[in-house]
Amino acid sequence: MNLRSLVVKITLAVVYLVLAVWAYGAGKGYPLYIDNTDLSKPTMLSVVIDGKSPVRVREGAYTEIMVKGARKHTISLVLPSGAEYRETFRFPAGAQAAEIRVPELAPGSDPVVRPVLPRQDR
Amino acid sequence: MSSIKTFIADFGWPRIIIALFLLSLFVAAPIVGVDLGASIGDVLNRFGQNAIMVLALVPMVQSGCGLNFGLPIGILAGLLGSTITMQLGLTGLTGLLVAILITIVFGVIFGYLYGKLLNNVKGEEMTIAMYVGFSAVMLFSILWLVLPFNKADLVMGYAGEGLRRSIALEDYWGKLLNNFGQFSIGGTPIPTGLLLFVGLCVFFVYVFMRTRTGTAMTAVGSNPDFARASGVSVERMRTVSTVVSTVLGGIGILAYQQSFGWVQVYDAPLFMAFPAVSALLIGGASVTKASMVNVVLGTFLFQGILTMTPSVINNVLKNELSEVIRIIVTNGMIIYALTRKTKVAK
Amino acid sequence: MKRILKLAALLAAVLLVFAACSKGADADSAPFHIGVVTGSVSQSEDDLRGAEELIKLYGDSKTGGMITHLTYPDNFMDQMDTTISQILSLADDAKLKAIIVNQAVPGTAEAFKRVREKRPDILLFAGEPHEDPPVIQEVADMAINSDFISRGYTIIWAAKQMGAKAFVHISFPRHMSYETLGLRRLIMEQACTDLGMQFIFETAPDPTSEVGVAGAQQYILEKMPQWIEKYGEETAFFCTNDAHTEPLLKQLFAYGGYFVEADLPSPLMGYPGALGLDLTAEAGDFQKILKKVEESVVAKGGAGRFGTWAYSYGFTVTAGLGEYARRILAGETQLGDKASLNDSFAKFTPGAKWASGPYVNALTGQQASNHMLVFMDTYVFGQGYLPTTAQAIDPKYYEISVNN
Amino acid sequence: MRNVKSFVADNIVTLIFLTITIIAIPFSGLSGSYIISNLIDRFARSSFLVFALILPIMAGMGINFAMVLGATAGQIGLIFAVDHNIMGTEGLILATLVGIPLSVGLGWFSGQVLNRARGREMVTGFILGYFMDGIYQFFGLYIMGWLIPIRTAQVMQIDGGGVRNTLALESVRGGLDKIVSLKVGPFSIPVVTFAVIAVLCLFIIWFRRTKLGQDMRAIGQEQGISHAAGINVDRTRILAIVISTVLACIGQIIYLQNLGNMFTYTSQRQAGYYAAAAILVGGATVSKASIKNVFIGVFLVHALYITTPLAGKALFKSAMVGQYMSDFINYGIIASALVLHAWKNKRAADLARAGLRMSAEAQAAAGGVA
Repeated sequence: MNLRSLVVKITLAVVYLVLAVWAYGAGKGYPLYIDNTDLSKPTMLSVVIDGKSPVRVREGAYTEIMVKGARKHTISLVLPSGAEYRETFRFPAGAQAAEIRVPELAPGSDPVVRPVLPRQDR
Repeated sequence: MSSIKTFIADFGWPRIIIALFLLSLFVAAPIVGVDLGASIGDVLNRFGQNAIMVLALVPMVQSGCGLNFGLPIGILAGLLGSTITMQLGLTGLTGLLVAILITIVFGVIFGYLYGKLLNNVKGEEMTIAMYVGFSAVMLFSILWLVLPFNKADLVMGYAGEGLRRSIALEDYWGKLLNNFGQFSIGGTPIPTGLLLFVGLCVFFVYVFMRTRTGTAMTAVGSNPDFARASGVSVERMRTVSTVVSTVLGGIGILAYQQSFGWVQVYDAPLFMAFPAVSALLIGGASVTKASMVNVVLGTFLFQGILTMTPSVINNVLKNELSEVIRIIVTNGMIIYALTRKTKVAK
Repeated sequence: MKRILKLAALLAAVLLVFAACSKGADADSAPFHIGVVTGSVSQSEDDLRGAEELIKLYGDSKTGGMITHLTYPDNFMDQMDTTISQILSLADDAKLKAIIVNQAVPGTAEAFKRVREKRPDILLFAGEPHEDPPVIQEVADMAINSDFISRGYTIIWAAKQMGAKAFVHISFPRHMSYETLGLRRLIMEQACTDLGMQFIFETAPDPTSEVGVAGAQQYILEKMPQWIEKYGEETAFFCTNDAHTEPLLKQLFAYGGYFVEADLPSPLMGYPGALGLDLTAEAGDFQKILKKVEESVVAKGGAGRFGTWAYSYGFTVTAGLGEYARRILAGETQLGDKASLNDSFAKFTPGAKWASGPYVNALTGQQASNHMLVFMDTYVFGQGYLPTTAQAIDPKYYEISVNN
Repeated sequence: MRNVKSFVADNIVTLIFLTITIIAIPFSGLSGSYIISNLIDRFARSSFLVFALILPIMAGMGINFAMVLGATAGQIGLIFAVDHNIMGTEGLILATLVGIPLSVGLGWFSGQVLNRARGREMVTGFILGYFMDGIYQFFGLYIMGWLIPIRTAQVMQIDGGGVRNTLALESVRGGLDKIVSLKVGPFSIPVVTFAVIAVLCLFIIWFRRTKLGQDMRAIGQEQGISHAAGINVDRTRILAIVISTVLACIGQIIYLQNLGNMFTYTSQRQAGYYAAAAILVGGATVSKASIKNVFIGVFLVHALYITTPLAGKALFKSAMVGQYMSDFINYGIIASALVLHAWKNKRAADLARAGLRMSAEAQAAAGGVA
């Protein structure tokens, strides 16, 4: 009886710990910045990440979107003109944050995702 | 030695700790640059402001109705008293007396109904009283808006109807009691009139508790079956105690207002029962037993801490710790009292 | 089990019956509706009066007009649920095309998000948002704040002009955790240093805590004489909470000291209560209100020591945003037209000088196109306007940030 | 006929509020689809919290207003998850993992306190909630940021001390609701949330049949006899409170992930207050509660909350009166439910006593002194 309850307790503790470690790892969020601060060709766009509801990025804005987990993500940027840019990316190893610059979007090519430092650390 | 032990047991550790804490605040005040004279004046003033509302709890505790968390009902009677008097345009002593009169009338009506209600919910009085109080305050919030008050300095300036959130008493009877015979000792203003008024009320309740009705009330509280057997109507005594408590609550808010300088309506009375309850319990009362000493001592200790902590602690730490301490002390005391083993066997 | 079914069936039937009949819309002449959400009279009267002004101009939607007015609860810090569902309930009206929330208390951003998910066609305006600027900028079509950055400097500047040597800032933790208020405090502190004044921070109880408004005001009443004695009569006082304003003014009249302007300035803010004024005859006319308040302040010996804005900030924001929304919906202008926004505000404040500019994020330096900061000249009773809007403000104040 | 009468008497509270709702709906002018979609949303959001009240009622401890402590634990868990940038469902799981040990501790503490306050559990629990406010503020404002470092600027207060007053839960918003969202006509149904609630219902049904569940019901009936029968009364009561507190912790996390925003120092206060209103309106009493009561109560209470401000506004032609009106009804619900229940109890007791006396008199009359 004593042994059984001990085993149960240990199992419970292990499950608890494993679950916590998994949640911490898989749920960790990384910021992705959309740099729309260049006002020479002002445009608003909406950003969809992993099929979630779209985030509006206004002209002149430098918007931070949190992205869950260091795994593969799909991003799509839609301009009011209807032009759409899609890209599948993975947070580069060791990178804590990434950035996409709107002026660099060129028709026909994929948007560039480059690793940067998180904003607070800059 | 043993006498000290029994004294401590009687007095209770929490009270001793709180008294020592207050004492240390008084000692520390001049060191950290707080004006001690003015602070003592504030404490006395606040004591006077709040004592009657604490006193209002006693009859119901004695008659076994528990702590009157429904105190806002009495306060609403007092608010009606002062606003109606102000609407009539009565000022000065006449105004205050009429306000007291009106308060008594409403207090008796409200108290009677409230008492009848509590008689039907024996055993759950405190929880129910709390919620009945809350809902009464919200109901009156609507009334303050729609009742036909129209005196210019009472109603909201812009629309000309609906009471203001706070109404200045300055031109009516603001500070009337405070200023009566006020004098200063070494920079400490003594609000003589207010203290006398409080003394009068305490004396009244003291005498009342010793009349036939008063003793019967206590009997009902300590042993209802025995009281019933000796021909006392439990229901009636409980109702009487509720009426007295409600009226006193109303008079208490009148004393509070005249010193505070404003009449405050809408949701202001919502939480006023909590400091009063807490003060009574700090004074050494239990859920079933309370005396005049408990009232006076408790109000002084509680208001003393409330007044002194922010000024002293803020001067030392420069932060908001005092607010947190206040919440913990207030509610901690109530819990302590509620969890104390009561000697009265049930 | 039977009972559950019975009750459930009854409930469902009731819901359906009323679902069917409650939409019996009467002859409604207004082409669109505008929802306005403000605090109640007891919490923030000015904001609410602005909504009433709109109703006076454009009619209540219940009687064929344009405006639907709702209030959020007094204790909005406890009841975010209610705030959200109040705002959301406006979106139920298919004719409703704009929502204005002034003040945009916490929960507004979430409510806006939900409205947007359901009804992307609705214009969402926030007045004096309590939530952090990036949060509200993300969801609102237009947000208006009183210019907490410029005023951080100009209030100190005005205090110095009036003759103050020290500046006491009264607030409490909840307010200091708002980015707008916390940042302004830092700027004020810096401005005091630059202008050679002493800056003092004092804490007073939060009126939304359980001490309530009464306890908070009591504290100010008691403390003011001591503070004035401690810091001297040549001290200007400022508080971030509306409820603190009235006792503060009352004690300033009694014991001396200066008051530049309230956090949300208005001739109605604190003065009528502190002076016991009857403004029934002047209702709705801010020029007359200002005059009456001024007479009374001067009579109490407060000339040159007390200031305000000539028009109520809260009133103007509610009414001005409402007017702006109406113009957009009526096709007279379009969203983002700054001139029209200014014009909408000016409609309610004839003759006043406003300064306005976009919100600039101190961290990234970006300008927000949908977040405007506005402020007005300070009006000193018994003395006239101080040209606060004409002051050149050192750019370094815009670079002070809360996160370092 | 008699059946109807006893049905009315048994469900008086529920029926009264059903009537008010029926009256309020047309006045509010809201459309049926709005009310229903809002009800679905609110049901998913808050019913878990209401379930937390069932066990203490079973154990005869009345409404556990001290469930606020559990809600606080849940909020601390969420602060942790948000501060460490753990997003979505994983963030909620982590918050729960942090919250559960805390709520077990807090539940044990409040169980101890409530055991010392026998007969006054409800009011003690209520004050305990306020007391916890103080401790929690001390924790959030002084311990956090000092002993426990805060990593994210979004969580930290501007002056660097403690946790902010309003916390945006954007990163975990909808972490449960939006895993699978079923669209039915104009309504979207958060399937996983409902699944979690269903699992909880099954748990409660199962729990009632366990030894512990049986013990609790026995204690709820009569403590003295249970004690004589060898049940450890104190321990069982504490367990009821601990489970209730843990459920409140999870419930609060579910509630806040739906709301997407948190008032760090006040959100928890609402938990006990809404839940108590709901379960009472649903027909539960302070001594008897079932799953049915929760479902009916949550629907009715929220239908009221949705409609009364607008109905009050329409009736009184003033937005403010509408707001006060709904506040009045909010508090009034709990007050009148408690009153009606206590009154019913008293009548039953009076009847029983009268019956007893009559039978005693009848006996005396029949038997005589002989």
